[in-house]
Amino acid sequence: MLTFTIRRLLLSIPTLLFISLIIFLLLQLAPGDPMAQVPLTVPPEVKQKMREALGLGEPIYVQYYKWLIQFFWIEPQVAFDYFFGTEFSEGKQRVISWQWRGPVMDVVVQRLPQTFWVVGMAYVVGVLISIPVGIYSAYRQYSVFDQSGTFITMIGFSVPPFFTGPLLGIIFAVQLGWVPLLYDTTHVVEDWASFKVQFQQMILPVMVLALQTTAQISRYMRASVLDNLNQDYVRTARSKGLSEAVVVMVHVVRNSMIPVITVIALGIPAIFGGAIITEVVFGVSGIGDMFIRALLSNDLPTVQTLAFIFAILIVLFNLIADVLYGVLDPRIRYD
Amino acid sequence: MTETAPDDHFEALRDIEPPKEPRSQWADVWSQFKKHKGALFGGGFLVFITLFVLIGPYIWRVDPQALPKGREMLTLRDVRPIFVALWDFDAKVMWSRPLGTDNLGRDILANIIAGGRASMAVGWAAMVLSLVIGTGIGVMSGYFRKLDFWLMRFTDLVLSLPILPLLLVAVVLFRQPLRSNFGPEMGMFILIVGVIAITSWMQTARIVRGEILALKEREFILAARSIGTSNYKIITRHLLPNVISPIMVSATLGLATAIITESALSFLGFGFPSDFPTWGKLLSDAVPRMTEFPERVLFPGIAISLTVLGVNYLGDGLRDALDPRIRGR
Amino acid sequence: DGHEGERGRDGEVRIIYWQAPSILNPYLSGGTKDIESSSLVIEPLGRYDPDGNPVPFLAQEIPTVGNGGVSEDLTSITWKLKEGLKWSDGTPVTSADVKFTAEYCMDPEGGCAQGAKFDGVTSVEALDDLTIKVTFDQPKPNPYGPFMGGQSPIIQAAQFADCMGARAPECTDANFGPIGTGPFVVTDFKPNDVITMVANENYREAGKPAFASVTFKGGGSAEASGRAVMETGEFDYAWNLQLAPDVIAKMAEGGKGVPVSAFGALVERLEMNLTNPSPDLPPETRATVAEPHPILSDGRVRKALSIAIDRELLVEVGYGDAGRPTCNLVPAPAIYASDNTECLTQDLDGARALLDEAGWTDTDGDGIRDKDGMKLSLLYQTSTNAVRQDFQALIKQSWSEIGVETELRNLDGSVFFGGDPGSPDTFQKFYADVEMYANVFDGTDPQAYLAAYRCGNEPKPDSQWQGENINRFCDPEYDALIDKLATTGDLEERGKIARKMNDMLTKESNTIVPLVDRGRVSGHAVTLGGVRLNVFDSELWNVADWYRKGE
Amino acid sequence: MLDTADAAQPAQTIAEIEGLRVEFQTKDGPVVGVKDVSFNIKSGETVCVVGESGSGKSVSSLSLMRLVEFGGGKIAGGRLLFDRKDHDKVDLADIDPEIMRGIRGNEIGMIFQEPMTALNPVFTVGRQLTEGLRLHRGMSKSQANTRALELMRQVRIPEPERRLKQYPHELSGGMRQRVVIAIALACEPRLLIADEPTTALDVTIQAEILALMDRLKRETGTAVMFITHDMAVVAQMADRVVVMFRGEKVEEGTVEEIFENPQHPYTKSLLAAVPKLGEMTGKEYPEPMVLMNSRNPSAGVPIKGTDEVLLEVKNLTTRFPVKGGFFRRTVANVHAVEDLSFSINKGQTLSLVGESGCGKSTAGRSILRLVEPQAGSIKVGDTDIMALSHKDLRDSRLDMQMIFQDPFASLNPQMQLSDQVAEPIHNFGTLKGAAIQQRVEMLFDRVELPRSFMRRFPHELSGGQRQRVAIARALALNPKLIIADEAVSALDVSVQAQVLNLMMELQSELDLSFLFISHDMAVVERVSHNVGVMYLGRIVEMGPRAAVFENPQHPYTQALMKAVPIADPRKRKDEKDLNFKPIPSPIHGLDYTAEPSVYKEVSPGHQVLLTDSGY
Ligand SMILES: Nc1ncnc2c1ncn2[C@@H]1O[C@H](COP(=O)(O)OP(=O)(O)OP(=O)(O)O)[C@@H](O)[C@H]1O
Ligand SMILES: Nc1ncnc2c1ncn2[C@@H]1O[C@H](COP(=O)(O)OP(=O)(O)OP(=O)(O)O)[C@@H](O)[C@H]1O
Ligand SMILES: [Mg+2]
Ligand SMILES: [Mg+2]
Repeated sequence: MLTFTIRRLLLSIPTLLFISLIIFLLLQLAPGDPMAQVPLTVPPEVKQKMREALGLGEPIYVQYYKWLIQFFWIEPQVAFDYFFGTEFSEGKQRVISWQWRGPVMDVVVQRLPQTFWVVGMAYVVGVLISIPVGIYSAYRQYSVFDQSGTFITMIGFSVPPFFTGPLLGIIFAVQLGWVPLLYDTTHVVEDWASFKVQFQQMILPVMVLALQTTAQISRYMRASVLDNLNQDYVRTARSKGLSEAVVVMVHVVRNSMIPVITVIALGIPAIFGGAIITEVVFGVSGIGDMFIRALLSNDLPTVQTLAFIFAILIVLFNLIADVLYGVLDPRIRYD
Repeated sequence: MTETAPDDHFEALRDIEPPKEPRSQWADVWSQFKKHKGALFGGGFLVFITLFVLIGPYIWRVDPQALPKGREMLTLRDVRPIFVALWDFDAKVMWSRPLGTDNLGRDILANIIAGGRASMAVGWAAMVLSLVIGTGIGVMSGYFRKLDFWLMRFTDLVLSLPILPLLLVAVVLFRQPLRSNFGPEMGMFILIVGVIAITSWMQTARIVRGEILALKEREFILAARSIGTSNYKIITRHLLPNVISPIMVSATLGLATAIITESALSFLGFGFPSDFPTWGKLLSDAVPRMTEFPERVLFPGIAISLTVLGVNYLGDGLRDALDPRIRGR
Repeated sequence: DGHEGERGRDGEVRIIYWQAPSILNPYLSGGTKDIESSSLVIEPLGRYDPDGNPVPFLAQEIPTVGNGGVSEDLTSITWKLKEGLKWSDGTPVTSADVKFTAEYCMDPEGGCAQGAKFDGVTSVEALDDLTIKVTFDQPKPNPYGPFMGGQSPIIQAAQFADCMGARAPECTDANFGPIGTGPFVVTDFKPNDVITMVANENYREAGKPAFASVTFKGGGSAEASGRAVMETGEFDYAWNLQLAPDVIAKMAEGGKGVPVSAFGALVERLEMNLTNPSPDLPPETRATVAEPHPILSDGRVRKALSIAIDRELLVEVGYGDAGRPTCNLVPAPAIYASDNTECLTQDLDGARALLDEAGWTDTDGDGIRDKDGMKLSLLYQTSTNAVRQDFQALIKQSWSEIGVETELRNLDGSVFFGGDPGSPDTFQKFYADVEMYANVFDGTDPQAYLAAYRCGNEPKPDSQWQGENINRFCDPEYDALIDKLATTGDLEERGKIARKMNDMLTKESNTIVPLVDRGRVSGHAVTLGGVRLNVFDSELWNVADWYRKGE
Repeated sequence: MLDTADAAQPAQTIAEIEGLRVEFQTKDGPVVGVKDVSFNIKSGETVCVVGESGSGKSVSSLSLMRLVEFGGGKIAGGRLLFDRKDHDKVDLADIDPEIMRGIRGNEIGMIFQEPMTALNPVFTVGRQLTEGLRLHRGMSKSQANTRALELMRQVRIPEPERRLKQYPHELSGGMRQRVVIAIALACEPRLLIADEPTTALDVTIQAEILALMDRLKRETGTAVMFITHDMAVVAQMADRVVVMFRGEKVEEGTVEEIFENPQHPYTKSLLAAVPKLGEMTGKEYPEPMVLMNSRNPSAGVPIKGTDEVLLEVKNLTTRFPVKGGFFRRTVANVHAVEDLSFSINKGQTLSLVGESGCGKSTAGRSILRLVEPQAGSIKVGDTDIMALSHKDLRDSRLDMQMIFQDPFASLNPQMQLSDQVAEPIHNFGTLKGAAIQQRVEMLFDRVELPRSFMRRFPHELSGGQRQRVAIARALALNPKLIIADEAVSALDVSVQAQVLNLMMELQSELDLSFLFISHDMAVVERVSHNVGVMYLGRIVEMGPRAAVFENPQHPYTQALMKAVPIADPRKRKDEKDLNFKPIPSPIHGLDYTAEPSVYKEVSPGHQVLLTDSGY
């Protein structure tokens, strides 16, 4: 198990390097120019100077090498310094955004909480709803509950968030005025009233995102439980005289969770991507929103860094999913 | 069962011949499929919407891009759908514009049809392309052991790419060159179809590979090899027909994601040029006027949702119908 | 109501910019959002008011030739700071800070975004603690480049001392929270997201600002920010509501806020290419003066194209109250605006007649005019943007009525305006027949703006396709006027010359076909008082005067 | 066995099934699983229920547990009377589900067929074993553990303490089945239902499990309802026998009555179809069986074959690499086939027997080079198979064909049968045009399938019919050698007999040679000229069938012969005779060098391995 984990960890290094190269090369092809936002009144010589100040002129491999060093060597040092008060990174060049001329990572760190709150909460809510729904629909296959559950999850599956988002926004924020239209990132929860405000502003984005999660996971759960309900060991459990509740909730669910847990783990990075739309629609200033804006203003270092952070998340959660699989299923032995 | 008392000893041991006429598996699949109401609806709706967007322009012969001449625009724009007159007697409605017009006086029905054409074309093309890539890679790596390691590493790698972000990046990057080479519409079509396909074949590849690996161990493949069937024939005659079910299921999933992805790109403003409507684009263009003209958001939104819903239900039904375990029941 | 009172009496004001500020140092970013957000914190010596008149801010008065602040030969300007000015950290503001600001931006390695403001400056001297003298390399009839307007505010020397040149971007703390003299002080800056500020205790005017704190939110869309102010009341001020007029009108029905608009000199125009962009030409001569345009070189055609357009309709569809039809390149300020109204009424017949006269007739009956076997067919490009595409559709429609075929093309803004000499799709390369965009001049003086159309200033391969004479306009008479304007100090006279130049480009030659004088629409809550929308400077220029109206 | 039950106590009826009818709701309307079945079970006796696949055995037993409902069935009629220990008789057919749960696992225990899947893979053996105890007996955790340990000892699992903490996949099939038995016995049920508990197991393990159950029954006096389709097992286990046929009971009687004087024609034909070990004693050559209907004229005619050597295999070695460690390098090898030498004459059959995993299939596949052998030589006639290039190898398939174990898996489910049979002809282009069709028709006739089946798809056929299609396909190219890998193992006895007869008829007619791979000694005895007994990749004993069966020399062969149940109630095995060691692992490190196989010839052609085989 340990060898397996270490092996996978080490394998992920070339994978990540390769991904970073792909992302980097892709971005280098960009025809856009970070200067496009500068007003037309600014003369070309000035623009040229600004461009040079951004380090645009250097050869590709130098830029890539610099970026690698900055991302893999200097940024971790900064994090280390932050936590332990050391000064390893003192005076070293970090990954700098072309938009705000400051370290990209600082802003990423600033924004991650928003994303985690909304996206994470949506995921948790989605998982908490979907698992019981999945179990019950499988247990009562083709019952009214199952049929309607299937229908609702199908809808959740099919209706895109960029449709539900604005629609719900208009209904609940503009027409009814129950919730704010825009997410306030500065809001601090300190008492009941402010908690209520926080709840109100989170509910729409969370529900829109959770709808998708619920739909997907409950379908997986249903299929998985159905698969297991037909297994021989369930019959054995019943022949012992166990009650249905124990048979289903202990024997079946435990087995059904194995594939579903990995689906859940694998889904986490995907929803960061999916959150881009939700964040844009509801004005949540998370990393998805950051990504879109960086892309629109040709802020290549930020785009690069964020794309790469997404890649790291995916690789990481893939690894977690694999390891979890081994932990949950005694039959899997990695050596 | 019409079983006479088995006094003839041999009769007692005879196999009961199947009473039915020979039926291919597909007949069974169809009869199972028919029972899935949702799938029938889904498939039906998909056919309907496809015909709607294909034939629509020949029936509803209004040019989606046509603007009213000159000052007529002021009277012909912002027409409401005809049914609004049911509750709002003052609404500006016109029989010649059953679903109303947009802020420039373009006909909404014609736009929905044209938008549907684009969305469906992208969906189908991307789905087919991604299936071809996915099946190809899946079959190669499942069947040829030597390729397996590298192809699967490659698949894993692509799977680790952050898809939506890269999709956006790719659209931004390649939009211009492709548009200048193939024209704004065709270039964008190639780009979006290509980008969606290139980023969505991996699941198909994995599933197909898994199926092929399992099938390869089945004795009929061994049997085929032992009777001297060539690799090519094993793949085309024995393997591919047997992986058709997972491929069809991932086809439906692929169609649904492709439609949604295209709409999402258009919604975020990374899609087709503005004079080339797609459902996603119509939707996002209409969002600012949502309170005043909710229909402009609802029509494309519902069109997308229903199509995807239909496709998903179709996939669900296909999965049930194609799964021999379920079909046996 | 709360006009008067102690500082901070009105609590919080909430501002939303749908383009989020990413930095508070305008010298490192040219973006309007950044310049305007920083104007809450740092201030220039003088600003322009909503009418385009200069008003002193940190300076005691605006120097002119009249009051002796500007030398007779127009080569130097001397500013005097108000007395007793303090930075928000309590230290005094001195001429050293002003001098430092100039050095900061003029550092060759800094990549200063406002370098243009300091064009031609040879020296900046601190004569005493309060006096600064700026010297130019040649006479400057408009010497109000440096330290005037939101783009060149004064920064604190102490804070930015270590941030010169290449190190400028590294001073994140300073760039995100400059110490200033403005009404507010940054407490927290989240790039591309939110800025929180509190009232500056050391602000020079007592009882101002009325608000104790500012929440400056960035992000969302123009539409969402409009709703947030006018429909849900979540915010007090929404910047630049680039929305269709009907949408804004509908939002205003929400009753929580009102739209306000103002007009400057931002003109949406069509540029006619006077050179041949045909792809058949070799790259050295394509779209250069060596190859005159086969169709558009004829002024009659250009005129026909201009008068065929229904500008009223364009405004109605695209801008509503936020735009007005114009025939001028320079529609404001008043002394520079020509009384040119000829193009305002659509005249299809006139246009047809002009084309007939120019020899373009429809010989083959396909509805498209032709001449010598060549079709009257134009490629019309612009950047990708909803209103622009609506305009393209409308104009295409009008032109089709006079027998002109139009192919539309829209290009991504970042490419179109990106200026990459390698890309065929920049507006400078002009590989099209007609293109549309908007442009404006800085401040209130159009001299540099009009000087762009000098012979030889056109983008061409030799100049790496840089240059502002987009149309490749060339008229010796016009060049003479440019030179004359550069040496004329008298305002009346300057106005006359400028109007003449404007007419030469528009009315007389139709090289530039102005369409709409674009105003700006912003929205503010009904309870927010003191807003005076300003298009010549930062919209938030007078935020110190804002207050909460009593209900 | 009645005589071992407590004589003082008159046998008391524990369960009575009266007119049971079970229906299933399927998409083609209701299906009757059991039509009308009545029988009873008395305490301390073993009632064997026999019948072919699908005759309703499992459904009857599941009804008794009221578990059919969970499979979509419904008890549509009849009564299931059960005598509860401390209560009166109850009718299980309409009892409250709550009470039923108290009976299940407590008063009726059940053992299922598939030991591989009957246990929950994610819980430890201990946990699954104690679950019932804690529920029904209200035991504390430690009490339950003590009892579990006791049970594990009772079913003779080695190292019971350690096993309790292991997961099912860490146990071998035999051990798992013991655990299932232990679970069923946990609460000392009055009735034990065993649904084909040994069908999936090797002979040796089967023998042990059967002996174990017999002993437990005697020790605890539990009534046993034993379901099987194997008449030999019935003969070993039963006190009374119930014969079922297509959902109905057709005959019932004591085991002796049934075997010696069957009444119903079905029972008769069933018994006739069962190959009995020892039946062929004294005969030199194999001969087709005499089935109840003598439509086969060749029955009883010995098949002599020729002396001409067709296949000669020398020192065949096949190993599979085991990858592992950090760099996924080969760290060990599975020595699946180790130094194997044998030859087959034209028109004769060589059988390879042995337990699961001993390398029989690998040997068969290596000969066709469907897996690549490491070393050795294979000669078919004059061709050296090992030396062939890939293309020539393909051509060599003209001479060698294979029939596989699983008739459901060896046909492509998506192709029509005629196409599948014609496929080898197409592949090699041996025939063209209409001749192909004629040949296929001829082959269908040859394997006695109606021509109307040619357009059918595999899923429309029964197992026996499919196997005949597979044989037809193997015959399509007129091969000289057919490798039959467990070709009849998956079939019901009656069908098995027909297929075996068919194969033998074809052999005598076409002079085919067979390499017959099987684990069923009785079948092997029936069909072979020569027999090779395999153990751990090697042939431990080989020679003419009579020599090996009547005079086994190698200890493993001897043990194997003892383990085989005989379909004769008077030849019951005793637990004492059984003595099996678990098979050692065939996985050896890279540095392991296998010793060459050295044989001693005990009589002409009869060779016994001298090298240490690991047994
Ligand atoms: N869940 C079910 N749904 C429909 N029909 C069923 C179901 N279970 C059993 N049957 C039918 O009931 C009949 C009896 O099946 P049963 O399982 O009892 O056979 P069996 O004698 O145990 O066979 P085997 O030896 O293969 O286990 C068969 O015809 C079968 O098709
Ligand atoms: N492809 C393979 N890769 C690795 N090991 C294999 C492979 N095929 C077979 N083995 C191993 O080789 C050994 C012999 O297997 P084989 O299938 O020949 O046994 P068998 O005698 O046919 O068993 P059974 O009666 O169960 O079919 C077993 O230990 C098996 O696990
Ligand atoms: Mg059964
Ligand atoms: Mg085998």
